Amino acid sequence: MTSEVLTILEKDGKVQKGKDPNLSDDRLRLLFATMVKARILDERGLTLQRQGRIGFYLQALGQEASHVGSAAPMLDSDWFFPAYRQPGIPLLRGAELDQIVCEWFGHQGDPSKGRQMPVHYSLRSINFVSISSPIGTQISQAAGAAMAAKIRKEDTVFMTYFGDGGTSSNDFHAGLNFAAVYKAPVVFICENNQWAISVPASRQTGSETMAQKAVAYGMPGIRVDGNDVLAVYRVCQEAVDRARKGEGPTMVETVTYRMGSHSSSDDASRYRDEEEYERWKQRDPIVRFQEYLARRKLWTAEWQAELEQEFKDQLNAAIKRAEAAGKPELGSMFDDVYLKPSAQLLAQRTQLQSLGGAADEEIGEFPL
Amino acid sequence: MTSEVLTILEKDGKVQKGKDPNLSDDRLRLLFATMVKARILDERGLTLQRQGRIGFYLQALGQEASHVGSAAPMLDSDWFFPAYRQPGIPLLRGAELDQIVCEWFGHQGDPSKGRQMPVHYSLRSINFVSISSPIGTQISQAAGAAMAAKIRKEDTVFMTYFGDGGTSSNDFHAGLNFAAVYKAPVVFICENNQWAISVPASRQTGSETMAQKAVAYGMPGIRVDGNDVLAVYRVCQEAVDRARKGEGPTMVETVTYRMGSHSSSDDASRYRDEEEYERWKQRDPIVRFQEYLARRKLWTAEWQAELEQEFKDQLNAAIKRAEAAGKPELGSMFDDVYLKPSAQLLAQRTQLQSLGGAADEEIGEFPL
Amino acid sequence: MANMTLLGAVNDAMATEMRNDDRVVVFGEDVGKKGGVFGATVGLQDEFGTDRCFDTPLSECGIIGTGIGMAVYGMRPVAEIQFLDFIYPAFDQIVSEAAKMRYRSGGEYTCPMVIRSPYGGGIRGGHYHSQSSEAYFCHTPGLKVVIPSTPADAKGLLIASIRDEDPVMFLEPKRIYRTVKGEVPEGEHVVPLSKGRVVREGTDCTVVAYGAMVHICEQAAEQAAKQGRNLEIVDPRTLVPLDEDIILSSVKKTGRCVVVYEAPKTCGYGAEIAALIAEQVIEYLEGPVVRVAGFDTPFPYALENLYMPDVRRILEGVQRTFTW
Amino acid sequence: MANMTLLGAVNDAMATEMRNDDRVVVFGEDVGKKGGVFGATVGLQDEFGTDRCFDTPLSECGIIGTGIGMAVYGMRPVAEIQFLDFIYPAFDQIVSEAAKMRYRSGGEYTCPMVIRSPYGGGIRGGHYHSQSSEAYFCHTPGLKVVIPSTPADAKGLLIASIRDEDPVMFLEPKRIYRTVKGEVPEGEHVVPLSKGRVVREGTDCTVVAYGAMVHICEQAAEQAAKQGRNLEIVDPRTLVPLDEDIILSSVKKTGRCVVVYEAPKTCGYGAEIAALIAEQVIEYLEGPVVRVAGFDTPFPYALENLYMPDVRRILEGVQRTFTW
Ligand SMILES: Cc1ncc(C[n+]2csc(CCOP(=O)(O)OP(=O)(O)O)c2C)c(N)n1
Ligand SMILES: Cc1ncc(C[n+]2csc(CCOP(=O)(O)OP(=O)(O)O)c2C)c(N)n1
Ligand SMILES: [Mg+2]
Ligand SMILES: [Mg+2]
Repeated sequence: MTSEVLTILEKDGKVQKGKDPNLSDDRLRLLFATMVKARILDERGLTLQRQGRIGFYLQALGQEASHVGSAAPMLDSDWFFPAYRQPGIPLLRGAELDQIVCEWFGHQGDPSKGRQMPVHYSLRSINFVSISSPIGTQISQAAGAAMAAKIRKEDTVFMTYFGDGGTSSNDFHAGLNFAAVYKAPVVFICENNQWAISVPASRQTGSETMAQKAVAYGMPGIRVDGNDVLAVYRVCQEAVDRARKGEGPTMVETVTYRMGSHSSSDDASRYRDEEEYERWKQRDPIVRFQEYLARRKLWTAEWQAELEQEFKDQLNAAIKRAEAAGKPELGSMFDDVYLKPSAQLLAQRTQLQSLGGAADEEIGEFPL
Repeated sequence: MTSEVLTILEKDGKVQKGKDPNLSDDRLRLLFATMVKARILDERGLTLQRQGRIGFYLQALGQEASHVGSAAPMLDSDWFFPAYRQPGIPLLRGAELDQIVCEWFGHQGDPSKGRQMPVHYSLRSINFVSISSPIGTQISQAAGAAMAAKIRKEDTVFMTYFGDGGTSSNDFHAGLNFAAVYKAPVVFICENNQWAISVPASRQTGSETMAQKAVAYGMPGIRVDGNDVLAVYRVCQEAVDRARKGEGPTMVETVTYRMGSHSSSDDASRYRDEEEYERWKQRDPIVRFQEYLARRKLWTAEWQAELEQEFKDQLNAAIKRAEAAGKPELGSMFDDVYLKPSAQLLAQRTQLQSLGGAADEEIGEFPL
Repeated sequence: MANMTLLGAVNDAMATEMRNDDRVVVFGEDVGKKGGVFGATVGLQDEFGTDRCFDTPLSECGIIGTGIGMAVYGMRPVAEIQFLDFIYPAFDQIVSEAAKMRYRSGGEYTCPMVIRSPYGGGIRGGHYHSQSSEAYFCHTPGLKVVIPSTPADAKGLLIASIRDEDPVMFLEPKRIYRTVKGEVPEGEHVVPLSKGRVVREGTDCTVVAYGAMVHICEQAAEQAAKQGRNLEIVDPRTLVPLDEDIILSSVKKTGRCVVVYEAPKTCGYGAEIAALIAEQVIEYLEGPVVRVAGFDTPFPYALENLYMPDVRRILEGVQRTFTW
Repeated sequence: MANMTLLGAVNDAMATEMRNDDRVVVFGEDVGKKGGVFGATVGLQDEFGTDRCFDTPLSECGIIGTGIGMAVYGMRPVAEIQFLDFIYPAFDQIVSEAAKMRYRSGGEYTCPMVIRSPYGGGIRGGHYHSQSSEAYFCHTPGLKVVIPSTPADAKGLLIASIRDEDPVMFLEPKRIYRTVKGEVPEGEHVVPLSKGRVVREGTDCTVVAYGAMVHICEQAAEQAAKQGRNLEIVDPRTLVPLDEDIILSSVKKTGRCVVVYEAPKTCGYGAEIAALIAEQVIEYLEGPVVRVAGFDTPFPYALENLYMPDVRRILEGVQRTFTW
């Protein structure tokens, strides 16, 4: 066990010798483009919230390398049990932008039919399991899905995400324990962004690192520089391979930083120092990766400007469509409780429909 | 971190040089006598269950050194949050035998008023907090009580017990985490008796030892031969001292063996080998301790026979009284839900009383 | 047909569905070699191997959390919780996750999972081995709640539950695991969910009961009959979604209703039945709707017999419906 | 007297009791420097230090488990659960431990603890920041359940809860945290538990409501009054142990009753009220007992306004009590 952090990207885009995962040029550019898009998505999301057009938003600012780098080694047939701070994964895997944006509005076109707060995606087309708010619950679910794949002798690999705060949850303990006992093909990604809303990682646990928690379960625990997309990729590629080969689970701690507030409801300046932010800004994962790419002549300012513009255009168009799509119709509220609505649900739907229209706007007078 | 196990008592009552905790003769004899009494208590308890005189029993057979040795360094003012397999602690601390035995019967004289199954004691007189059945819940409670003592600047130390199975519980994770974060004065004793009912420790967790789970919380985790009362005493004395000095929690794994079935409802022969039992029988904690005492001329067969007889007599007398004491009266069922019974409880009590007597025996005809 | 205990029928149902559908896996604490603390899973590991029937670490949270993952991935997990009293470490996974997976994902992901657990008093299990907390689950949209009272129903309802596309809490009245026997169809046997059963026809007062209480109510009905009172007993079998009609039409006929349940009275499932009646068919009532239930205390050990509804208390309840 | 929001009153109650009794400690996620996600604990860490008001790791299980330990040891812990939707990881500690500590130990050990949590819909919190699960706790003997609807009650009831010798679930209707203001006595102010309040007197129909729903019912009553229907609104304030008399005597007077609650209808707290009426005062009823509640679905996001009882639905419910 060590508290050492694997870093590959050094100052000015240099790399540590012998550690480069040697990705193809296309792959490198894809990772970069995805990180840039994720940041744009986050920017627009928060803006829409500030404009009062959507009800809530939550950014992954500064954590783009951590989640894009870890997700990249996964095959299309592999599954994610995400937390709420991995917007780059849907972008990386080519999910439809309309589905994402409709979810923000809770409007028609949202695969989850307006049932959840913004950024709680469900994207079955890319094996991205419905996000839920309760912290940690996805961890043991991912372990279980991996147990199932193993029982069925399928070689699917599972990856699940959680924060430093998430390591304190019941499901962290249960999920890692079960995964290790059954040697399930799952990779646990702890994105240690140093904060759980206002609680610093140092008050979250008495352990020096999150990775060392893996010792409790007898599984490898690896610490990696979460703002270094190459290092994250490398470590996760190894973990995914290990899982696929039947060698069991791995926990990876990506050491990173939440550069924004927790969410649109939070104001980090109430509880943390500007200075800490400034320190981490020096390690911005997009800038570091860009320097590396530039050094390898894989990046130009024009290329980036172009991909940004293209993505912004797509996004704007999607937002326009989503905003216009309107809320799900009243009756849909009673669907999907069960495969078929119960008699009770049918009666309740009829009763609500008989009142007519939405109470949404002004509440009319009910004749007594 | 090491999987080494501290042992002091070697073959034929010899001790490892320099490791003897150097207890006084009286103290040594007290520990031995307590272990012997605990075994007698367990014998009688199971017999009463087999005779159909009490409803359930659960023994600590083979684990006497583990719990008596760990509890012994605690001061009278210190607190226990026990599991259900530490009968020696009440005996060591001089709890009233009548209270213990009345609890078995659920009869008047039981401090918990016949509300729990046998062996779920509550013994406030010795700071022995009410035992509950749900596995692990005492662990975070002990951490909390220790946090409270620290906040109040009192120097009470807390000790809590759980099994190998208990390490998988939610409260193990939460309790150790909180204790470490707040540096609370608590000692966590994991009695690893190799089995959780029919599930072996090797299927309970992927970790090689239970002690290494302490690493996850940044606290010391120590492994000790749980059938060696001197080794257990020594390790726990250090842990208690550390807690009292404000240096925070410790987890101790006592490596021991459940020599009987899980409880009177279980039959271990269905799922485990006789041979394993025979191996552990060679390490019987009472025999090993006796050899040591004999070597030091602190033990004679007559002394043991005498103390056994004396305890059996006391126990028989207590059983006689307890059996005769009878069930708690009907109305008491409604007490202690709250400090004062609610209007609803009063009404329910009246209603039940108006039906008269106990439905216990034959149910009479109710006039319509 | 075979004569079986309720416990045997539960075992038979699992074996039948495991033969029938290789997505079905059974797991929980001590369900493997030991065959469960009550023996409900005896023989399953031998027949289906350790991949299909396996022991878990001591974590209900993990049992249900991993079970949900299996279900989402396409299995048909059947999880055993050793006693219903010990289900609470998994409560978050059940109410926040299993119950809401289909809804919150707009139907993209589903959770066809059965959670089996022995529940209820009557075995001298005391404080923590006797509780009846069905109402918690009944108040959780997205869950179905099923409680059998006979061996044939136990088998047929459990098979239906395993085949259901949604999560089902299958609660087994442990008090009658071995005491109630009956004929059970061999092989495939399905009793549809959300259909109640009239246990005994009668004209004077409807008694709604489920689980072990059905049998106590039958005793009460026999005694009442001797005194000229004709009770109709209705067993909903599926508590949620409820077969309201079978209850409402019985009450319309008798004009009276007693609901019997072991759980603490306040906010128990019987409150739902009473509320339903008060809302839907109050105009037919000729007396108060009476609840005969456990008291509003934790479950006691020594006085268990007094705590649980017995014939006396049921008859007294019936009597109250006649005297307002 | 000071004019305060309900949120301010909650804060004031804690500060008052912390000054008054040094056994009172306040803890939970983000309650320290940040002062809580809603601001309920703002200023407490500054005034009382990090020993008396402190942040915890992200574990509700740990918050309640350690809180119980503190209470057993003699403190007066006040634990904040950030949203009631997130309380379930601690459900085992609450229902198996806090609720049963006094009973199972024969009174040797007690658990005088307050668990505060914002609950309910109306803030666009969606699926997991809006639920009303009071019924789970009401069905758990050993717990008390308190829900204020005004700033003065919030302060007085919270102080009474902290002083109570038993565990209290103190649920705060977050929808009206800032929207409802009122005069609140300064310093010591105690509103006794288990005493309801007649919010508005009326003669035609009793409306039972608590939390945010009280205010929607007041709007409904005003509208009804314009149409000549005189509603009596009763707020039980303490759900368990309930002040039955205040409800029963109101229903005896009006002969009609509607119960309004945000939670899913089935097995919700309103079922208890309806059952109570059907059992105790059915002979006074002139119409069905109607429940106006959330639907039997998980809490939706986009259609939240339709999910929660509104004036329309309340009036429709009142209307049903007149037309059977
Ligand atoms: C069980 C539970 N408790 C509390 C919350 C409220 N909450 C939402 S996010 C959060 C902090 C999470 O921190 P971390 O796990 O580090 O993830 P991060 O937000 O930093 O990515 C909290 C306390 C919740 N969602 N679920
Ligand atoms: C939460 C919970 N789940 C299941 C049980 C049933 N049960 C009682 S004891 C036991 C095994 C405990 O094993 P361990 O923790 O190793 O303690 P030991 O009995 O070996 O001393 C189980 C599964 C329980 N009491 N509580
Ligand atoms: Mg974080
Ligand atoms: Mg054990």
